[in-house]
Amino acid sequence: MILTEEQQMLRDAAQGWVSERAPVAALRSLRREHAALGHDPALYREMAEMGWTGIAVPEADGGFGFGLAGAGVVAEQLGRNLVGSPLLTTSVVVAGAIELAGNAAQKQQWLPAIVAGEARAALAIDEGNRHDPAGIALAAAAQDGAWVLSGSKQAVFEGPAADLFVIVARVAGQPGDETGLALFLCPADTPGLTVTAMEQIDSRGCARLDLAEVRLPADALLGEAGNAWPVLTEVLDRGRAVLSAEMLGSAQQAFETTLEYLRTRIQFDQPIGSFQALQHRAAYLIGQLELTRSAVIGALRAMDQGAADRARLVSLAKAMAGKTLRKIAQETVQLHGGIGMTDEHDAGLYLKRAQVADMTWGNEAFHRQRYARLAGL
Amino acid sequence: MILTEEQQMLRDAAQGWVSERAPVAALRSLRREHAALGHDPALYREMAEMGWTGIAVPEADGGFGFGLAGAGVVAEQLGRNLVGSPLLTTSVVVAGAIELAGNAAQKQQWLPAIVAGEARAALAIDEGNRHDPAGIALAAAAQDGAWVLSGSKQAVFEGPAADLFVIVARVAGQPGDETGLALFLCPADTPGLTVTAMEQIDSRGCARLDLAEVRLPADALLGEAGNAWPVLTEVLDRGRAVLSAEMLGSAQQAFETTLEYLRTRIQFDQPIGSFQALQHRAAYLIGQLELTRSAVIGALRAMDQGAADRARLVSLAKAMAGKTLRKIAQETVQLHGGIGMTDEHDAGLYLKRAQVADMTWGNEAFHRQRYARLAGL
Amino acid sequence: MNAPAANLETPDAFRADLRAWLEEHFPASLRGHPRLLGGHDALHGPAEDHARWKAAMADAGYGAPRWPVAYGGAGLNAQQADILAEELERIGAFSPIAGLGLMMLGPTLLEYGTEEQKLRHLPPIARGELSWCQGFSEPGAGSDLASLRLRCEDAGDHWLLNGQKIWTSYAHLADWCFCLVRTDTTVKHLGISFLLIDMRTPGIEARPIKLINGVSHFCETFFNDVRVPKDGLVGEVNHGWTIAKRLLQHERSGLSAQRGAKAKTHDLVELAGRYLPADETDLRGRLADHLLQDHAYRLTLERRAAEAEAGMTPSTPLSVLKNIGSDVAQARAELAMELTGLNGLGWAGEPYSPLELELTSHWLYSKCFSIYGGSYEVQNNITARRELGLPA
Amino acid sequence: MNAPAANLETPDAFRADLRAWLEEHFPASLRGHPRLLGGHDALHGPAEDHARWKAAMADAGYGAPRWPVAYGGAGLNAQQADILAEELERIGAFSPIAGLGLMMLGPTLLEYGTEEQKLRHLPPIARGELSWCQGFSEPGAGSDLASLRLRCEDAGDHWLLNGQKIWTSYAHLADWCFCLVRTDTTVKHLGISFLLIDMRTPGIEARPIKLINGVSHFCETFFNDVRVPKDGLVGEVNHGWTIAKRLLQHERSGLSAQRGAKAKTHDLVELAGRYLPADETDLRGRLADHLLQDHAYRLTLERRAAEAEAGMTPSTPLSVLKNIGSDVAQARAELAMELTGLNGLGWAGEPYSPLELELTSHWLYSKCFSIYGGSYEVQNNITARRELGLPA
Repeated sequence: MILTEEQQMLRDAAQGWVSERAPVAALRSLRREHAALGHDPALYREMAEMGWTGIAVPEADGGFGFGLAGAGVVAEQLGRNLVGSPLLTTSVVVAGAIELAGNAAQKQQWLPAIVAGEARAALAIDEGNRHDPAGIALAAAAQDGAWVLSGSKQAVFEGPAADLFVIVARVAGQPGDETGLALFLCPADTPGLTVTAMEQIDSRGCARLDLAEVRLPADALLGEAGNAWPVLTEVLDRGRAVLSAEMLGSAQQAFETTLEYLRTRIQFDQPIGSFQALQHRAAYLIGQLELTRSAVIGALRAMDQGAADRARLVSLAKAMAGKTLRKIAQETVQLHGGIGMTDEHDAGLYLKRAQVADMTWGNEAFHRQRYARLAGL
Repeated sequence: MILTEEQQMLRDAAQGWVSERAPVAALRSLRREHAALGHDPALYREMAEMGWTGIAVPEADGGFGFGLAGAGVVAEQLGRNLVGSPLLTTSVVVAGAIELAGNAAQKQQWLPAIVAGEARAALAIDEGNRHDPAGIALAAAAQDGAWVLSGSKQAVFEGPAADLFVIVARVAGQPGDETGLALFLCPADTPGLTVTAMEQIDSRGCARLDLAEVRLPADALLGEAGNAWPVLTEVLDRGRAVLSAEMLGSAQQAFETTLEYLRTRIQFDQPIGSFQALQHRAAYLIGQLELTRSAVIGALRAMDQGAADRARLVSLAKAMAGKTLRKIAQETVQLHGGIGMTDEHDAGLYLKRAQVADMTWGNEAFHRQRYARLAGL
Repeated sequence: MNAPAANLETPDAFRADLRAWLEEHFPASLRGHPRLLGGHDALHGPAEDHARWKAAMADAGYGAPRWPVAYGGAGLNAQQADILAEELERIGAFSPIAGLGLMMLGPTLLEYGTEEQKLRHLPPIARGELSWCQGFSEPGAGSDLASLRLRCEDAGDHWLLNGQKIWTSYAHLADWCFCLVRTDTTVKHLGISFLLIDMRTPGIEARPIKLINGVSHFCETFFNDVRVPKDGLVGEVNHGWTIAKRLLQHERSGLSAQRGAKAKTHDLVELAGRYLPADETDLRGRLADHLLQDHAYRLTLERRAAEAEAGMTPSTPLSVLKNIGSDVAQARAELAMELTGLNGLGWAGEPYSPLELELTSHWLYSKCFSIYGGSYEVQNNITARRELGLPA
Repeated sequence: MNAPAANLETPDAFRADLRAWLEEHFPASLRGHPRLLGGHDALHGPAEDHARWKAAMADAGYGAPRWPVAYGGAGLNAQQADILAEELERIGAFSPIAGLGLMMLGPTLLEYGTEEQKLRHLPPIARGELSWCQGFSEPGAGSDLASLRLRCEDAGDHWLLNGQKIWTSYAHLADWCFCLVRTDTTVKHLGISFLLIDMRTPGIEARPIKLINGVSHFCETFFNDVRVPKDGLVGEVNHGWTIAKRLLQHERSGLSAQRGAKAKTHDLVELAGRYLPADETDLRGRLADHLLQDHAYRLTLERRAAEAEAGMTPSTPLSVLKNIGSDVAQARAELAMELTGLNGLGWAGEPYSPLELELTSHWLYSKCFSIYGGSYEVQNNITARRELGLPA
């Protein structure tokens, strides 16, 4: 439950880079300059140079084998300053899917490019207004030794910048069935695939995908057709665990910013942090923050160890992170008063990111219910 | 939404009587002297003399026709000092059932005795650990022009003192069906009926009923066999609405007691009520109290008017009253500190009563769900 | 026909005449139009019908029905004013005259203004001809309103103003401003004066502030050597704080009523039918909890109105009501966001629907409900100390 | 065989010897016995086995494994103490020696006591022979502990005590009391001394207080002209507050661990299976929310233990942990009450089951978790000011 020396070094490096190269101001310029992409490609190159693009990829596959714990350490620091990039979707989620389900050729084709920062990738899964991994309607049909995919995907995170998509499609059964799913590797320039950027409140990349009889070769199939559920679950849980770490970092930073404001803002001739009602609210928040940190560390560890209860721990972490980040972001606005409502202050950026991050791959309610199911309640 | 002059006079009279004749200390002596009954018969006689036993009984039936609004005004004052008695079960619930479903002979037999304070009565409904008006298993079978009842009832409020029970029985269908129910008038001394007092945390009367082939004459049937649901619902809602008013009174009193303690208790050389964190908690409580008052008044009015949405308003009132009373009772203990944990202080009495009152005829969760159903959610 | 006069003998006669008058003047095209909440609401329906309706109401004095006729009102008594409100509601009509001038400044001027000030400023307010903004908040002052610093010097034949206001609603569109200024820097509350300022005076600049939802009617308002005539002062110099406190009571009361009115704008039950799977239970349970709170809040507004009507002191303090109102409204906005889910994450454009974008923008905006008009924390302080009598 | 000594060369050798020793001494009849939380727990199983086990552990010094041998401990290092805890847990054993003397006074005496005091008081504590109670709280003092008034006068060859303590756990059963007394009435914190008192001294009377659940181990303790030998003073006169603060840290730490240990006593999932209809969703949703909070709390205890083991400053302050711990425990008790429903309303007797009565009694008792050991409010003040650096 504590950082190894290696992880501490990773954290210090990430902390330094984030505060120097990616302050929150970078997110503001992103809104102007890279709005369609949702991230700054120059920053992504620097991340790749530092090896973060291969951080969770096993050494056997050309990565650095730091595991999710390592990815979490970096994500937390990125979260502090709301740094947007396809790092998570590429190097944790899609790389994870290829590592778990890919054959040698698929690994060879994509993993080195991902680790090198040359290929950016995204997972195309949800189709409606709620995260619903089994609710897939997008159909894939085998035809003349190839696959033909038709349908559409909503809210594909980091979709606008992706060179490669992993598309969750249905080869059998009905939406809602956990069986009958398959994963496909689909380069962004595949004919018939239209990627439309969606303008999101947090200024991150998000896209809608329309697939009009997209033909993919047989070797685009990742793993076994119809049996993607276990891999999909594992990969989503990896993404959720690392995303929870990122959310923890955002919450931590918003809380510290607020604390600093409480210490310095004068009202009624005293620092507002001396008002006991605000002190007790701050005490409550630090408690939730500490609980969330424990849950996040527990989830990353369980995933890295392949623990039997890892899915439950991931749902714990994601639910706690969603609850805590949203609560802290709301208090950040409230405790800053009027200035916190303005676009020029950072408070609103955390509030918006909190909402998007919570909704990504299952919100608090989704994971609370999943946790309860897994706990036998 | 405001008291009429008549109701104000009723309130003032009740307030005076309660503070003079039934202080909280009376509840303590009840625990010693009338533990099995759950109330003090002498006090009940005084209530009858003041006409409260006939307060909600229509004038046509020999009562005073003040409606539930009038009963609520009295109940609120009784609630302030946690005055226990079978007033509610007798004069609102059972009298209501007889008024709504009884024939002339049944009314003549029971209503004058109830109004005179000579007959005390209770509703025997629940059989399991949760309020479940449709979940009746206790069976009534027609046999040789009579009815034979077998089964048992739990948590019959004010049961130990009752001269008369209204027993909800099943004549057809399965537990869970709203159809197939019937109400029976069953005197406490009917052969085959065993009434066992249950010792409850709030020291009120509560009993278990065991019916071993209890034979009741044909005219014991109240209303139509198999179609009791509408009457039962109406009568329960009357009881719930007036109970909510009683709970409002308890919450109000506990809150005022706590406020007074906050004003006078010195810690760290100042009254603890000067601590802002406690002030803000008090501000929250007064808000919930005001909302509850509006809900209670709304429910009583809707019932008296026979408004179409009355069931929804009653569930609103009962849920709000349960939530508010429990919260305030908890804060009463907490804000009194160690002394609030002792048996000799009143705080614990409110806490215990809060739990029982909440559970009576559906707790907060029961009524929240019923409200949602009725609101089309 | 003429509008029924205040001196009609019976309420029934008044109601009957009023119905006939409304029949004649209220344009059917505006039936069901949402009630106006301020002086700058978006209007639906034909512009000429709005103009006609406003002129008729203004001529009748019904914009400010209880104000004296001399000040542009109709001089109605409380019962007649209630009848007017009832009859407007009955036919789906609304008052076309609203805004801070009517809601806040008017009652204040009636109490504290000179006869000359009343005659000059009240009639244009009652007719809805001039709009007013409120110059109270300053950067750095926040909840501690009385720490304001906008400097007002006595320059002989005029006042000379220098400084800045913030959160001035619609300052960029307003004709006039009622403003708190500092006339004595050596004391706090007793160094504040209440001033009426023509917004076209040279040296005033109002810049809208962009809020977290991307838009705003709030402004930063700058005052550079602004010269205000001496007769702009309301009450005595250095005694503006008393007037301001009175005015803020009108504000809180107005805000609560607005929050109540807005309660119906987004029906969560309807949204749940559209956005939530039938078998979802977690969010549904929390929706139910909110519905209870919301319903009890609306009953409390109703109870308060009944008490006011009966001439009783309202039992629910305004400071309590304001916080419950913003709680309920913010919870509603949060729940709507959770209902729309991934569809609620949009800032602009396709594939988000106009309703989804509006809900999201409203969610962001709703965060200010517990900040403006006296923050959540300040209201709680008022409740605890003034209403519950807890020691300071 | 003898218990393995602290000077064994390798951890593995220590563990091997320890296993053999435990094999020989731990009575199989006590396997799975709940861990003792204080010095007055109810014991299950044969009394003679308990006595045998306690004697063996006391002889080995394992009651206080890290204390020096001279004071009745085993002189183990941290690693060896961990091994002892692990091996006890592995075979379902427990330490038979517990209580406030061991948890709170011992560490404090090791730090502040004279050599004579250590030699006299520590060995009986380490052997579990004498039980101690804590005389800190007073009526009227509550959270403001330092306002205590129990008068302690210097009467030449002894101290003379007059006054009252309250909330003295097990005072009616305790052999000794560590007590805060007032030796200077002219100052607050600097007029307090720390005294060790034999509870059999004439003039002391302890009366159990009946709590809202009908029972209690808390006492009111009266002191009437009680004469305490001069050597009962720990540290310097008037400097007891510093010692008390240090001791309270041991208390908070102990309380959190206990709360964690108790977390398993009532399994809500199991209760839900027994008491809640399968189709109920409202309570189930709130149960789920609690399970998350509870799980995260237990992970936080685990993280804190790992940090302590690594010699790091714990990242979660004790004041934060204590409040979360009592929140979680109280929420669990409330939810259990809602699960049992009408069956949870019993005070005594049929038809309530022993489990139901125990849950109800525990629910009432649980309300004190946020009051004793430093109230919820005091912990929040500490968190805000000491841990978060917010201004006073």
